[in-house]
Amino acid sequence: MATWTWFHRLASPPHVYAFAQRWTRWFGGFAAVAMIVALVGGLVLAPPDYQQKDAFRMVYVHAPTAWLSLMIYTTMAVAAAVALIWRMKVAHAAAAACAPVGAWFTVVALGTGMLWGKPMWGAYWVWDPRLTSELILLFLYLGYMGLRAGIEDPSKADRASAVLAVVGVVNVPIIKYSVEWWNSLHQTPTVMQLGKPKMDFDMLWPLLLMFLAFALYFIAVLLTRLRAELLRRERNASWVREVVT
Amino acid sequence: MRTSAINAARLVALRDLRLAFRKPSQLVQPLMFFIIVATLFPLTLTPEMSRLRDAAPGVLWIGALLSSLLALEFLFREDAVDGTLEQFALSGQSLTWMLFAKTCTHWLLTGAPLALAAPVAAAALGVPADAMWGVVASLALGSFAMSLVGAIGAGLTLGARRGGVLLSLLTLPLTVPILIFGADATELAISGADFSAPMYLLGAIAVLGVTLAPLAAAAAVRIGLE
Amino acid sequence: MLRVAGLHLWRGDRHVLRGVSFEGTAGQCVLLTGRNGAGKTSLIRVIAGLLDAEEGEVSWRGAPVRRRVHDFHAELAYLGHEPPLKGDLTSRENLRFSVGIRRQVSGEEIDAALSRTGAHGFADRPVRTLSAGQRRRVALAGVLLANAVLWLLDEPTTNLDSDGQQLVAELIGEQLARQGLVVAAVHHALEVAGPVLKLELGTA
Amino acid sequence: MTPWFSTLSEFFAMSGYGKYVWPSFVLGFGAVLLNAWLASRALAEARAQARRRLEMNP
Repeated sequence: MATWTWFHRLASPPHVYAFAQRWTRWFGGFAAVAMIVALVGGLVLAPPDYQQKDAFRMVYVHAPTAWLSLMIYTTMAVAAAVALIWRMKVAHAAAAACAPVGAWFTVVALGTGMLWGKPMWGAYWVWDPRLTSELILLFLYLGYMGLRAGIEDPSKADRASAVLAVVGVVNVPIIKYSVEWWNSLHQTPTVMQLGKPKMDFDMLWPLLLMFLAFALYFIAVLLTRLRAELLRRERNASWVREVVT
Repeated sequence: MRTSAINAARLVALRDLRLAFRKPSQLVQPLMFFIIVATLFPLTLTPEMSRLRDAAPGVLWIGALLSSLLALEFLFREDAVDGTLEQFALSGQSLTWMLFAKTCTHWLLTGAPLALAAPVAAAALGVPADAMWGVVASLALGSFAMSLVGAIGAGLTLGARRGGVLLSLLTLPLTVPILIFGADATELAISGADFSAPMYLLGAIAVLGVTLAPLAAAAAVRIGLE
Repeated sequence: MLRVAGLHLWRGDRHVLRGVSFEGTAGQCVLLTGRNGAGKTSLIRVIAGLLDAEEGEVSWRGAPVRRRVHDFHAELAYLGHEPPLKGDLTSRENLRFSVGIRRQVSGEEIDAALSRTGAHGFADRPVRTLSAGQRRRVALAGVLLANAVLWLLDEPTTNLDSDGQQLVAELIGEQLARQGLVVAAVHHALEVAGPVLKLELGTA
Repeated sequence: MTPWFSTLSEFFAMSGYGKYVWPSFVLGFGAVLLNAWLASRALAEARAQARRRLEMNP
């Protein structure tokens, strides 16, 4: 059936490799341009927040990385589910490619969150629900990567970690809710507010552009890592000979 | 005549019960561990009962979590080594049901005794006698949910080297909601308040665990058997 | 009855099964031979559904196994390298549980099977006190009790004395006479009464 | 579209929050560059490895 050909192509490593090879530079290029424009917009053009002054500018790095860390986990879990259901090797490779990037950006979201927290709360670490959830997300990534590293047989490691990713993504909303509940019981409401309820357009557009830039950037990195994974996994296949010589 | 799924699950549970009573040391050890951890806390914290009482929910729940992780390592490992799990997988019965039966039995043998022994540890931490019912109930429900989540981890680490540490690494973040609601229920019980709200949430997690965890555990065990 | 078509299996970089195909009919014994590492165990595990092959298909009674795996397993008895027995239970208890999860089984049936495999003398001793050969006899009783059409046996004569090896050959012969199908991986020659298909692995 | 800051030193000071703002941007975009580099290195290594394999058994 014609409508299914794209799906079959998605399952074919040489096709995906060629696709990634063709498109990585486009995604990467647009991501770089968007990132620079958004940086200028956020750091130079946007007015400071009336409460937080220029400290609010950290939103342009903290929010996109925090969002990305969660988005990568979701992408990983979706890839894992697809891989499990349709026994698709490319999807396993994609899930494997997601994990290290996601873990890195979770660390960055935590780090920028702490740097933002110091001037706002007076301490680097406060048991704020968002920071706490982010920390647990980091543990989820570490568990995933630990399982992958702990199983020698690559095909077993693929499928076991895929099950874990799916279980983890079911758990993420529950963790988020429970942490918020826990926080509301134990903590006085946080003083951190993101500017006025309605953000100024001058503040908003660099943020939205930054989200877009990070999404494009992630796609570019994912495609590159995916190519590396495919080469390693398909080393005995004949198409590898053509693409590396 | 082919055995029904329920009867197969019942037999799995009966076999595990019989095996456990032939080798009781494996049952007693996690329980001892829990009691010792809980009673060592005053030595590191303070002998002052009022301050210990504040720390009691945390101590009890961390102790229960660690001891249940300790026990979970043995949930599937022996059966994987001696070929019992292969036998389950090839029995023509639903592996999900049989693993669910195993997990429930495991809880009956580790989690339930732990909840029943908790008043001893709780009393040592200055928890008043009126609160014991809440302590037992919250730990019983919470340890059941932990067993279900842990069964997934135990299945996933079957194929791994040094599965024990890995099992903790995988399972701990997944148990965060159980820990939060459970410790909250215990805390409310100790302070004499109504602890039904966190218990409902804990129950909701257990129900979700009952429906999803055995499926995931069965998928994990199948992968581990290869 | 059992059709294996074009199985390919890789373990890492090793191409273990290279297009294995054969067909087994009722009343036939398929003997898998080949040196160590030729893929005998892997093939048996692929047929049983414990291992997924990258390519190829296993069909039972004309339908792919994957589609109705529970029904296939209900007609299958599998005996791997290690007899699946619990050391702390007696032979009788072991069989009552392991056969019980498949079908309803009476004590008399278990006694008869244990007698047939020469394991009656130690039926009530904990399995951990038995020798490897004695365990193998208990496990063979388990295979008998499964009432399965298809037997998958991986080195069934391991640890058995010459009497025991004779017993395995007889049991297989009886299974063939019942119009069953046996697929067995063997190291040593096994004299089976009945039609035998020999399949040497690792030569292709 | 006018810059908010009138002098460069004002820009670096970030109304006194410079010591938090700048490290967080360095951390964030450092990780962006690092991950891009790590990914391209992984690809280069995988390609080199595949090429070596092909040379060994053509």
